[in-house]
Parts: sequence; structure tokens; C-alpha cells
Amino acid sequence: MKLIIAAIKPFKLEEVREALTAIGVRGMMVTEIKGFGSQSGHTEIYRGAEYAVNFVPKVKLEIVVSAAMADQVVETIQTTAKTDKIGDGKIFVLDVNQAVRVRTGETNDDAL
Amino acid sequence: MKLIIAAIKPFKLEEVREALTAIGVRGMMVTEIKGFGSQSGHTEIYRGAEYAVNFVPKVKLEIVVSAAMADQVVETIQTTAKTDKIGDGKIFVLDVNQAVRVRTGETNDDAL
Amino acid sequence: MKLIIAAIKPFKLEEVREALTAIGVRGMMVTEIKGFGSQSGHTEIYRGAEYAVNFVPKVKLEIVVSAAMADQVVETIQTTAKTDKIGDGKIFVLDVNQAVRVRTGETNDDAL
Amino acid sequence: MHFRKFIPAGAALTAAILLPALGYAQEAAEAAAEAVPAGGPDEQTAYILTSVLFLVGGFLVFWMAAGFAMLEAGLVRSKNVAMQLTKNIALFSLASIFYYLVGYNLMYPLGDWAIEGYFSALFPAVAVLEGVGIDAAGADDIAYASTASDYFFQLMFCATTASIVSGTLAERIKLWPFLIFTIILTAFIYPLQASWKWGGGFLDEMGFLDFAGSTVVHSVGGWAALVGALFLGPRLGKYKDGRVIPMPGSNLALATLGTFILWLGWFGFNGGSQLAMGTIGDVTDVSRIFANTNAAAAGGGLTALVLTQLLYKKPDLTMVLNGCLAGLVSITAEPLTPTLGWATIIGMIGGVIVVFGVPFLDKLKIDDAVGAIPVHLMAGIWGTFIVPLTNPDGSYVTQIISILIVAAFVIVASAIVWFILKLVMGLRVDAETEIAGLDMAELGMEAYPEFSKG
Amino acid sequence: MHFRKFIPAGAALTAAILLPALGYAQEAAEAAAEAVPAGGPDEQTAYILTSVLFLVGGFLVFWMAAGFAMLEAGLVRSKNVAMQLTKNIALFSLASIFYYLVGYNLMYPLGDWAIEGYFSALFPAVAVLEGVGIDAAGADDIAYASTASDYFFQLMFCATTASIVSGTLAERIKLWPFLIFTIILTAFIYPLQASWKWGGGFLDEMGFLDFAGSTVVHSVGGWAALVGALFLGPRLGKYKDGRVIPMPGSNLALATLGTFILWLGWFGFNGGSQLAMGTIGDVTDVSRIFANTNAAAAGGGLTALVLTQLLYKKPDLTMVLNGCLAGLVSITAEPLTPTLGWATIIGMIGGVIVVFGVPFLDKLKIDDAVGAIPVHLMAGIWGTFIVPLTNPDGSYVTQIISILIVAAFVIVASAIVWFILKLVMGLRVDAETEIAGLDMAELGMEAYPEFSKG
Amino acid sequence: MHFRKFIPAGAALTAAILLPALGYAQEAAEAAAEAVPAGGPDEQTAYILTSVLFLVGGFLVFWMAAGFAMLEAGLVRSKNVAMQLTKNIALFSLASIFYYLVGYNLMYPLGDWAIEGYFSALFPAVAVLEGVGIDAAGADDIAYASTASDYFFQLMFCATTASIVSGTLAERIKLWPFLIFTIILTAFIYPLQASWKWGGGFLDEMGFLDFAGSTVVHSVGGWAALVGALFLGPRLGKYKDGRVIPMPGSNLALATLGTFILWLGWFGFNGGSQLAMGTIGDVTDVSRIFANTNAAAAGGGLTALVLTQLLYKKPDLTMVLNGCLAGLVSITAEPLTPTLGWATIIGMIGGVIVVFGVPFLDKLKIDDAVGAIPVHLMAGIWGTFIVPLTNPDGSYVTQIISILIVAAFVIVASAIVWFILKLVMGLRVDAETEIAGLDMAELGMEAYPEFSKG
Ligand SMILES: Nc1ncnc2c1ncn2[C@@H]1O[C@H](COP(=O)(O)OP(=O)(O)O)[C@@H](O)[C@H]1O
Ligand SMILES: Nc1ncnc2c1ncn2[C@@H]1O[C@H](COP(=O)(O)OP(=O)(O)O)[C@@H](O)[C@H]1O
Ligand SMILES: Nc1ncnc2c1ncn2[C@@H]1O[C@H](COP(=O)(O)OP(=O)(O)O)[C@@H](O)[C@H]1O
Repeated sequence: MKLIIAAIKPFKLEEVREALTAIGVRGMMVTEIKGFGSQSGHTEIYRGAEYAVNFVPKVKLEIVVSAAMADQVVETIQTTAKTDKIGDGKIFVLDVNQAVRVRTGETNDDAL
Repeated sequence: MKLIIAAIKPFKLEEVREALTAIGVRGMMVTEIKGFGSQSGHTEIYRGAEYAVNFVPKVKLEIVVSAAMADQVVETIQTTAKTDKIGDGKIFVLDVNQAVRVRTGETNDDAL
Repeated sequence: MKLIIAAIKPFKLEEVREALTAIGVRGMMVTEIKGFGSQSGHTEIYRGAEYAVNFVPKVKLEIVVSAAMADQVVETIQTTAKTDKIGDGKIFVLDVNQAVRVRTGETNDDAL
Repeated sequence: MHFRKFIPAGAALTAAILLPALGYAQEAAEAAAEAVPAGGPDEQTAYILTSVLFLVGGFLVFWMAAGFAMLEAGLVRSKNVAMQLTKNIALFSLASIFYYLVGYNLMYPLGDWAIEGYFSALFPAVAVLEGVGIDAAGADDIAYASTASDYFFQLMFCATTASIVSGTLAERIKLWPFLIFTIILTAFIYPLQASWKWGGGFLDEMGFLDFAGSTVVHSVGGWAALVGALFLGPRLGKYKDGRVIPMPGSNLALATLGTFILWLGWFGFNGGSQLAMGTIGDVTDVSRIFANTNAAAAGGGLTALVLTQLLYKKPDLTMVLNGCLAGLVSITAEPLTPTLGWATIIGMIGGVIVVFGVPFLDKLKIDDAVGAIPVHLMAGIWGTFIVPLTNPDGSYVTQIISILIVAAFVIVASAIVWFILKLVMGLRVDAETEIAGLDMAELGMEAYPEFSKG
Repeated sequence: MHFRKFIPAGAALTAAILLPALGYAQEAAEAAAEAVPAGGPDEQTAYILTSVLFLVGGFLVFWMAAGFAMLEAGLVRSKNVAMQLTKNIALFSLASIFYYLVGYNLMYPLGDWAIEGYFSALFPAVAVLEGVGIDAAGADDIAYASTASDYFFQLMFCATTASIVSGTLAERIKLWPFLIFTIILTAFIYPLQASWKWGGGFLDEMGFLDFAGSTVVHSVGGWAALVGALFLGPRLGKYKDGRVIPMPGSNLALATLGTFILWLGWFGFNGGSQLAMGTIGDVTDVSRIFANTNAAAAGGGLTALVLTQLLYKKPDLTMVLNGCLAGLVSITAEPLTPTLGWATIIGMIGGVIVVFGVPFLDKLKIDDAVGAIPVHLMAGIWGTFIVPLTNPDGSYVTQIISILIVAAFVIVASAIVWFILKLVMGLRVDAETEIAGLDMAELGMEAYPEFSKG
Repeated sequence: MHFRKFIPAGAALTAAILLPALGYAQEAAEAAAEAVPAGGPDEQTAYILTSVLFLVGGFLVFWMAAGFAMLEAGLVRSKNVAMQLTKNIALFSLASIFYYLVGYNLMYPLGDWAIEGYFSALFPAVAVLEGVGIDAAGADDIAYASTASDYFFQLMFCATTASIVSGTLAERIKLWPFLIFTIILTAFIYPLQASWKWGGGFLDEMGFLDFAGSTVVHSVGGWAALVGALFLGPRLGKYKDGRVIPMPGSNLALATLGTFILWLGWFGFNGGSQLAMGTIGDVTDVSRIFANTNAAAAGGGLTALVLTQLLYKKPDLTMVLNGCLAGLVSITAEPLTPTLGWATIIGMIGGVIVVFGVPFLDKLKIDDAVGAIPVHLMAGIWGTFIVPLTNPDGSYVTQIISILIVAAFVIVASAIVWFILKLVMGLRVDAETEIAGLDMAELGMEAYPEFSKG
């Protein structure tokens, strides 16, 4: 199995979720994060003092899928989250040795 | 070493933490997440407009333990977080190459 | 490529980010987490009732870098986040099979 | 004290008998009633000034409804905030309607008792105001104030009683049973017992003194809340293997705002209860009440601050907030006669009551989500009891007896209502709803939908 | 009603003609104007008491500005909260300055019309108050109240009108075009049409009745908001392939606080509009207005609670809040003549209007971020229309005609302004800004910078 | 101005001498004092009306305590919010108690000076109110108002002074040293210097004019805060290698609410300072003050909005909030004599002062967490200085000298207290506590425990 980690723009979350559901992803974990990257770094002024905004709000998706599905998921995220503007985000893929469904104790692919 | 990622129901956090401490887990990272899964999807009405609640609040645990301990940790989480109701969550296990304790620079198992 | 996960003290974030930028890290994901570890466990009183504060606020960094850079990144974090006080945090390193830049579709090292 | 002065011929005798029992504030009452004092405002100007007292006092007490809403919203967990807000605004609306339909006339028989001194005729049921553009002849009671101003002021006291209940039962009671209880409370329970004192009923004849309602308002709300808490049981996980599990309030800034709002509103609550502002004596008394009310609140808050620092090594903001309120409740039974010094001390003891009362309730496994019982019930009893210390017209025995009578009535009455509600529709949300929070489950919306909860 | 009573010789005749048309409140007006009633307060005392009514009423209406700010801040998404707060405090400041520079004298020709009954001279432009330490002789109108107190009170109504607009257009309109519109609205649009009724203009002569401004204030704000919403278009993603996408308010505790603040302020809004408190009749009327205003709010809130429960199976807090406000708007055109019962019912229908009005607007794809149009425009029309039900001096036909005249004027006038602004500087932030939120993009700061948003 | 008019025989002479110096407001004072003007309210009615002014003004100024609490809670970081709330409610409680114990009589020697014009007898120490149910004969000063109403009103000014200090020192000062300073400030420092002006002391005799306290209240708080800030040093990480690191406020909705609350309270602050409402002249002056106060706030806010837009390309909400407050402080020294136009301009300059004052302090590395020094001290000096522009009785030289005298006294006095406190118990929390936040470390609770902080 694979763990797919993706950082995307928050307003794209719903769209990406729908696209993933469409290709059969049945679960994911979503976390609000602060993203740092090439997009970052504009400066603002607060009470007369400049400060650099180094972090931009992003949403992180963590999805575990069977190895077979991984590429399709990555591609789906990439195409859906894309706006061609800087800061669209990144996708990373890691190996997962084991998965368990708490409710049933099912493991691995059955757990997803 | 293994990284154990678990998504559980928020109100189970305290119980799970106690159970893990009992078997000798000495640290973890806890994150509030929005979970998407089979549990999701009931609809609510806000000012007369329907909307689907696709995400349910969950808590994500990330625990790094020695390979030897991994199974016991997984099992403990599974049994403690279980309510037999849909949405109990998932547990995933990944490999970790290296661990460092910032304060001392100790590495790997000593760092945990 | 490697995924470096680090839990550090929140007030160290800015310093660590600067240090990492200095050595050429161009992106990361930052998450507010509740940390549990040896530092935890002081008790407070609320309306006359004692309660244990088991979690302390931490910040989690997730950084994907080329395998070559990994050690340098780990070391930079470790030295910068260090305060020699308990609770300084941990650093973990995992393998990453694949990385994609959403905007361009570039993969792996080009995506970072 | 809330002795409504317009008394139709039929009741003149009664009035004559019981007037002597009314204590200091009666001086004011008389002043207002008697022929205009030399050089003072004429009767009509006095009528206007007293009406103004009721209008200003009334909107200040109205404001307390917002105070309760903010205090409670701040002290519950975020998953129940929207529901707590809903309950607060709904209970005030219901109080406004049912006090109009039934309560006001049940509370002020104005001499027309069905059962002398105990139960007013329920007829005419609805409150009727004076007509539009009246002249002196058209006034219901030229020696008092406009009926509408009195109604407006009294209504707010009724609503306050209901607000007290909502806090204690927060985070677990179903919306509708709670609202039905509110209807019974504001239409019958509160006005009936209030008529015994402020309607000139038997408690008043006994010489019971309760200037602005430590008992008539606050303890009554407190008793109803206590009985409700017993029927309802504690929140899930509040008491676990002998330990008390704190459930920290989600927004202490709101809770503090609520306390300041209540403190402000209390000037109207106590000051307006002078029921007259048309003479030097009355306005001077009202001023004295304002100063004493403030002193008691300060005393209560400071005491809670110092005590929690000493007992727990760290001060507890939520206790300080409760302390201020306990100080206010303590002085409410007699805000006029104490000196500033006594007012401060009376309030301080209110602060002590809260600091010990909150954990005491927890020891009894009675779960009061916001501390309303220590604040309104315990401090209310204290304030009522201590009246004779500064008011020579008071008697400790009479105070105690009256406290007990009111307690007995409210406990029994609300127990019956809670019991029936539990039987018929159930009081409590199911465990899953309680764990998920009432907001999502019962309202389908959250108070803070965007903030990730830690 | 806001008929300003100081009328220079030049206008005495006009006055004489139109006075009969002023409805109930006029009784009060006369009472204040005529020789002091036997035994009542003398003329100077009456002047003082009426001035006090304006000062207290005025600060209560001022407080409504805070209510709008909190309500709107609570109902928008957190990424736009700081901007919404900025708009609210800025619009109030602008209203204060431009009502002073132009509005006040445009609204109160005091008989000096450039075009009789339609357009006052713009000169003298700025508001001028009475001197310092005057005596009876120095008073502009000894039979009324101090000019400064009247100015203070009237100013707050002008600002309220502007506050209504900001909510509807939230989360997408640029700051400066909005503020420029506010200037035109508070300097010209509001005062001009207000002069037609409250300045004794042609609507007043026609016999149009609008005691405290269901039309003159609330509908006017509502029309301006509606036209603005049409020019501006809905928020991105609000309407997607035929579905309405809810955008939940970020802080319902603030929204509830805002509603309580508005409810409180409304006592001053309606009560102060009696414009006199120097006689028994006036103070009794003011009291009646307070009680009725509260009843209508309660009726509106309760109705929204019950209706949403029935329609949607779960009550909707935001609808309850809107319901209370709709009840208040509904009673504003005539808070004096209804009985408490009628006031409650009139408010209840306001509640119904909101529950159906909000989804109705969505069906039309008119995006009103906070429900200001159903609350202020729709309920405002309802309240104005129903005046004759309880006020014999009213005529349904006249009410309808007047509603239409005001509507036509405000729609055209604000359409022109919005059009020009759109042409010249554009009304709407670009898509990226809207998605990121106006706070960061337009202010460079966030309202809640530390809370991670979910 | 706060010249307390009840003057025992013993001081009649003094009074006679200094009365001429009192400026415009004195007209009012005289009006109240002199035989009732023909046709006006009688002496007792005037007494009642003035007492009402103090009660209403007083509860409005009380409300400012909530305003400071919300403003400060909104401008500090979330980890220090609960502590800031605790400080605000505790300081108000302490002010209430110590102004009663010492301050009131220290401030109002009523002619009984230990050192003529400089230092009142400390005996009788505690404030004593009039008895219950008095008649005209029993009044302390039938030509003024009830002592309790005066006490209630004056107390609120003392508390305001203390509120100013808490904001500047936020996020780093220990609770108890701060509270001890508050005691000294409210028991001695504030009342003593206030007696020099409002107690009829030497500053008053010099002809110093400060109607409602730009200097006596606001600058005094500001000086105490400034000295405290110097002893305390800036927050960790505020100034790093020559750069200023912004520490954004955690809740700008609360900060805005706080500003609106303060704005509202200020009507009572300035209006009540007329100290009389029993004549046409007085109520007209009070009305004028209300209107001017509002104009100045609007001017200040708008100016800050425009200036920050021009200087920084984006408007700064926190500056706008400070701007409104600076406008209010600026008009406080003379809210009566300016026209609406001048009031607006005086307020506008207050807004300018804030926009430049905030970064200026940062340049000096003086860390003022909420901008209290620019708002209360700098604008307070400006407002005091400019009085003679509109008030012919004023002299620029006298104003400057008086400003300097008060400054010197408060700087020295508070420096001594801060120094001793630093020596004895230390002023500042340790670095770790400051980093973790005072809430968890000093209170063991958080203001927003559930919201994950970003
Ligand atoms: N090396 C990295 N490791 C982890 N996350 C990263 C990395 N680089 C970028 N990200 C995440 O991806 C987001 C977008 O990346 P950014 O460089 O800003 O834009 P783009 O991907 O279009 O070049 C960042 O905000 C960050 O959350
Ligand atoms: N494939 C997945 N990858 C990552 N997280 C998942 C996945 N499936 C489920 N989860 C997490 O587990 C939670 C519970 O899963 P769900 O399917 O709702 O219930 P159950 O596990 O009982 O079938 C989800 O809310 C989500 O956070
Ligand atoms: N085994 C672990 N797995 C994941 N995170 C851990 C683990 N142990 C510690 N952490 C994280 O590191 C933080 C610091 O660890 P702690 O034991 O408190 O201090 P120290 O690392 O100095 O011994 C913890 O708050 C937690 O977030």
C-alpha cells in the first residue's frame, strides 16, 4: 500500500475530494497546515512595522491506497488541484507496510 | 523503527494515550484532523440550504516506536479505540530510517 | 528522497525555517500539534478540580528533500531547535518514493 | 422591593395593613405616594421620573440576558456553544410572551386575590397597558409610574430567573424540554411565588424582606436549576472513578464579557427596584444602591481572586467571574441599607461561597456547567439571610422561614415539571449526541465552524 | 415619528396644515407643545426631560452600530472578519461627519424648502448647535428639546441606514467604493427622503405614517443593499450548478451578541422616536413603545425558531437571530398603537418573512451575506404596510404609495451611484483576493491570526 | 469639569476665590447653584436630574471597564488573553475598594485641606454616603446631587485611569505587582493629583482647564503606563536586530467591540462631567458634549483609516480603533466649547498622533502592547493643550504648566512604586513563562483552550 501526502490550496479541497471519490478513494485524512515554499514571502505592515508572511494556508491530504491505485490517485490530485499558479502544492508517495481498520480489525487492502 | 499513524475518534484520545503509556510508549504527536470515510456524508441545512457534511472531526496519532514494539502498539490502539461503530478509524504502519532526539542528539531507539 | 518529520517547540519555528532556507530547503509543511512526551504531565487546577496537562503545544515540520540533503537538514534542525531543555523535540526520517509538483507535474527532485 | 403600588379600592385595606411591613424602601414608596413634599417635583413629574427609572432600569436588566448568553457560551465547550446561544435567546423570547400571557397578572393581583395572599385570580390573564396619549386622569396610578414601564421592568426579572436555569443544565439537556420548562417557570412558578412577596402576598405580610430578589429571583432560578441537574445527571465523563474531570470553558473572553454585562445590568436590577425616583429621598436611595451594588461585586471578585490564589497557588479567572456575580447576588436582597463597607463585606462572603460552593457541588456529583447554583442559589440564600444585619425592619427568623417556603415550593413545583418532561419526552440527548456536541447533532451548525478544535 | 418640532415663523403655516396628519404620536407632540398641562412639569422641565430622552435614546441607537458590527463579523467567514469590522467602524465615522456637513440640514428644512416639500435648501449646510450655557430665551425651541440632543439622536438613525448596507455586500465588495457609497447615502440619499416624511415634506403631508423608520430607515438601507447586491453579484461559489452552497458564519457567539445589542438599542430607536417625554402622556407612550418593541422581537425570534424546527427538523440559530431583528423592524413603523398582543403578532409575521425570505433570495441568486434584505427591507415593508391595522390615522393606500415612492427614489439613486462607482473604480475585489479573503489581501491582517482554520 | 460643589462653611472663602476660574462649565455650576431660574425646575427636581446624570453617566463609564478588557484581550496574543482579562476585572475591583477606602476623600477635600490646595486630610478616610430615605434637609448639597451618585460617577474615573495601565504592560508583567501598583494608583496617585484640579486645589486656582480629564485621567494613566513600560522592558522578541517584530492581536473582533464599548461609555464620561442637568443650560450643554464627543471619535477613526491607507497602502484596523479612542481622548479636556467642526478636527489630530505615535514608540524600543500611550498620553496632552483654542477662559501657558506639573508628579510617584516593586518582588515573569504564555503558567488555564493555535 501507499501513503499519498498532498499539500494543496484550501479552496481546492472539495473539488479534489469529489474527484478522488469518483475514482474510488474511500477515505482520507485532511489537515490544515501552513505551507512554506516559493509562493511565500510577501510582506505586510502591522501597526507601522513590516513583517514577512512566510507561510500560506494550505490543506494537507493523507490517503492510503493499494499500490495499484497510487498512480491514478496522484494523477487525479495533480490534475484537479492544478491552477497553474504558484503555490499549487506538492504530492508525495510513501510505502505503507500495514493498515488496520479499528472497527473490524481487518487489515491491509481490506482496511481501506 | 516504525511510524504508526492512527486516525481515531477524538473522545477516545485520552483512553488510548493511557493505554499506550501503560505499554511503555513514551511519546507521540497528536493532530486534529478532518476525516473522510464511510462514516461521512450526512446532510444538514443552513439558512434553508442543504449541505453535505463530508468530513468528521478525528484525531490523528503519530507514534514512532522500535520495530519490535510496533505490533503491540497497533493492537493496543485498535482494541482501545474500538467502539464497533462506523468511523472508529484506521491505523497505518510505515518504516522509519532514523530518529533523533533534538535535546541530546541521541539517535534511533535511544531517541524514542 | 526523504521525508523529514520534526516536532519542535513553537517559538523555534521561525529560527529553524531561516536556518533551513539558508541551506537551500525550499519548502515545508508546518502543522500545529499537541505533543506528548517526557516533558508532559504537570497538573493544573480548574474550578477546584485537578487535571493533568498531558499535551504540550508543539509544531511539526514535514520536509521532503533529496536523499543527499537529508543528513544536513536533520543536523540543521537539531542544532537550531536545541535549547537543552526537556521537550525540545524529535526528528524522524522516512523514505519517499515519489514527489510531484502539482503546478508543473515535475517529479521527484525537480518537484522539490 | 417590588411592591407594586397601584391598589384598587378593593385592596386598600389589605394595603393599609401590610404597608408597615415593607422596610426602608417603603419610605420611598410613601414619599412617592404621599402629597408632594414642599418644593419637590409635582406628582406628574414624579410619575415621569419613576417611569424613566423603570425604562432605564428595565433596559439594563434586559441587557443581562445578553450577559447570561455570553457567560454561558464562554463557559461551555465549543461543540455546545451554538445550542447554548439558541437556548438563551429562545428562553428570553418565551419569557416575554408567557409573562405577558399569564405571569404579569398572576404576579400582581393588585388586591384581587383568588386565595387571599396566596393565589391571584388568573383573570384577566394578559397584561394590559395604559392607552395611548393619556393624561393624568388616564393613568392607572398617578402616584406610581406608567403601567407599561412597570411591566417592562418586571418582565425582565422574570426572564432573568429563566436565564439562570439554562447555564446549569448546559451541554446535555434537549432543547425542547428545556424550553417547555421555561414556559412553566415564567408563566407560573416564578410569578406565583413572586406574588407572595412583591404582589403583597403572605410572605410580604410576614415581613419577609427581599429588595431586588436574592430569593424571589436568584434562588428561585437556582432551585429550579438544582432540581433539573438532579433529574438530568452530570455530563458524560464529568465524574470518573471518584475524580472530577474539568471541562474547560471554550472562550473565557466571552465569559468575562458576560460578567461585565451582568455587572452593568445589575445597577438597573437593584437600582430600579427602589420603584420610585420622584423625590430627593428616592433618587438618593437609588444612588446609594448603585454604589453598594458595585461595592459588593468588587468584593466578591477580589475575594475569589485572593482565595483561589491561596488555595490553588494560581488564581482562577472563572472563579473570579463567578465571585463578582455572587457578590452581586448577595447584595440584591438589601442593596439600600448597608454602608459601602458592609456592602463590600457582604459581597466578599458571596465570593467565599462560590470558591467553596463549586467544588462542594462537584463532591456531591451535581454537575453545574457554569456555577449558577453557587452563584444564584447559595449566594442568594446568604444575601437574603443577612438582610436584618443592616435593615432593622428585618427578622432573621422571618428571612429563614421565607427562604424555606420559597425553596419548598420551587423544588416541588419544578420537580413535578422535570419529572413529567422526563417521562413524556426525555430530558437528555443520547450519549452519541452529547459526545459529538449538541450543535452539530441538534442544530446542524457549529458556533465556530472554521476553527480547528484542539 | 421624527417630526422635528422647531418651526420658524416662515413655516408655521405649513406646520399648521400638516400637524393633523401626524397620528397618535402627535398627541404627545401637541402635549409637549401646548401650554403646560395643569399640575404637570413646567415647560423647561419638559425640555430637559425630552432632551434626556434623546440623549439616552441616542446612545442606545449608537450602540446598534456595535451590534451591526458584531452581527456581521459573526456571520461572515473568518477570512473577511477584519474587513467587515473595518467597514462598520469606518461607515459610522463617515456617517457622523457627512450627516454633520450636509445631512442634518438637508433632512430638517424646518420650513425653509428650496422646493416645497421635496427638497430643502442645502444652505446653511453644516449642523449648528445651540450655544454654551444658554437660558430659556436662548433655546432654539423651548417647547421641544435641545438642538444638540435632537442632532445626536437623528445622526444615529442616519448611521443605522448605512450599517444595513454593509452586511449584504460583505465578503466581496472593495472597501473604498463601499465607503464612497456610504458618503452619498448618509449625506444625500437618506436625509433627502427622510425630509419627505420626518422633515414635514410631501409624504408627511400625504398622511404617510412611519413612527420610527421601518421605511425611512430600514427599507431605505435594504433597497440600497439590494441594488448593491445586484451590481455586485454573488460571492464566488455561492451558487453552483443550481445549488446554493452555504457559507457558514465564523462566529455565532458574536452574531448572537450583535443581535442582543441591536435588540437593546432598538428600545432607544423606537422609544426615542416619541420625540417627547415631558408629560405623563409622553412618558406613558414611551413605556408602551418599549414594551411593544420587546414583544415584537420575542415574537419574531420564537417564530423563526419554531418554523425552522418544523421545516428543517432542526432549529437554525442564525434564522432565530434574523427573526428577532425582523420582529423589531416590523414594529418600528408603529410601536405605539398596537397592544402587546398585536405587537407580538406583528413581530411573529416578521419572523415568518425571514424564514421564507432568506431562501427566496437565494432562489433568485441574490446573495445577501447576513440576511439584511429579508430583515430590513422585507420586514420593513411589512411593518410599514400594517400600521393602519392599529393606527386609525393610517391608510393602507397611503402606506403603499409611500413605500413605492421611497423605493423608487432609493433604487434609482443608489443604482446611479453604484453604476458610476462600478464604472470608475470597480466594486468587486478580484477572484484571487476573494478566495484568499479580504483581510489578508486588502488589510494585510487577520481577525483571528492565531487560530488555525478548519 | 469635576469641581465638586458641596463646600462646607469652612471652605466657602476658598470657593469664592476659585469659582471664577472654572470656565464655561461653571456657568452650568452656577446655574445649578443659584436660586432656581424663573420657570425652571425647582431645586429638588434639579437635584434629582443631576443625580440621574451621574447615575447614567456612571454606568456608562463603568461600561468602559468592559471596553478596556475586550480591547486588550483582542490585542494581545491568545496565550495571554485569560491573564489580561483577569487583570482587568481585578483592577476594577481593587479600584472600587481603594477609592472607597482612601481615594474619594483624598480627592475631594471639600475645603478641608491638610496642606491648602495640595494635600487633603486623609481623615475621614472612607467614603460616607447620605442616609436612607433622606429629605431635602438631609441632603449633603441640595444644590448639587446625591453624594452617592457623585461617588459612583467619580469612582468610575479612578478605575478608568487604572485600566489604561494594564494594556501597555500586557503579556509580560506579573499579576500581583501590577495589582499592587493599581492599589497605589487608585488610592493615592490618581486622587491626589485629581484633587489639585477637581478638588479645587492649586491647579484649579491657577486656571487650569480639564473638563473631563484628558490630563487628570488619561495622561495620568498614560504616564504611569509609560514609566511602567520603561521599568519592565519590551516583550521578548519584540525588537530584534533593529527591526520591530509585530505581535498581532489574537482577536480583532473583540478589539473592535472594546472600541465601540469605550466610545459608548465616553458619552457618560464627558457628558456626565457637566456635573449638572437641572437647567436648560446644563442639559443643552450635556447634549452639545454628546454630539462633540461623537464627532471627535469619528474624526480620529477616519483620519487613522485614511492615513494608514496612504502611508502603508492598506488601512490598518487596529490603528483605526486606536484613532477613534485618540479622538475621544483629545476632546475630553474640552468637549463643550468647540463647535461640531472643531470637535471633528481636534479628534482628527488625535488620529494623526496615533498613526505616528505608535511607530515612534517602537523606534524608542518602548513596547506598548495595545497603543495606550499614544492614545491616552499623547492625545491627552494634545487635547489638554488645545483647550484655549475654543475656550476663552483657557491659557496655553497655564495648560502647559499644568500638564508638566501633573507629568512630573505622576512620573516620579509611579517610578518610585515601580522601582520598589521591581526590587521587592520583581515585575516580570521569567522568559519561559513569557514564551509559554502567562495564561498557562500563571493561571493554569487558557482563554481559548480548544482552538488550535496557528
Ligand atoms: N520540500 C517540500 N516538502 C514538503 N512540502 C513542501 C515542499 N515544498 C513545497 N511544499 C508544500 O507545497 C506548497 C506549495 O509549494 P510552493 O513552492 O509554494 O509552490 P509550487 O509547488 O507551485 O512551486 C508549500 O506551501 C508547501 O506546503
Ligand atoms: N484510505 C484512507 N486513508 C487515510 N485515512 C483514512 C482512510 N480511510 C479512512 N481513513 C480515516 O479513518 C476514519 C474512519 O474511517 P471510516 O471509513 O469513516 O470508518 P471505518 O474505519 O469504521 O470504516 C476516516 O474519518 C479517516 O480519517
Ligand atoms: N515516540 C515518539 N513518536 C512521535 N513523536 C514523539 C515521540 N516522542 C516524543 N515525540 C514528540 O517530541 C516532543 C518532545 O519529546 P519529549 O519526550 O517531551 O522531550 P525530549 O525529546 O526532550 O525528551 C513530544 O512533545 C512529541 O511531540
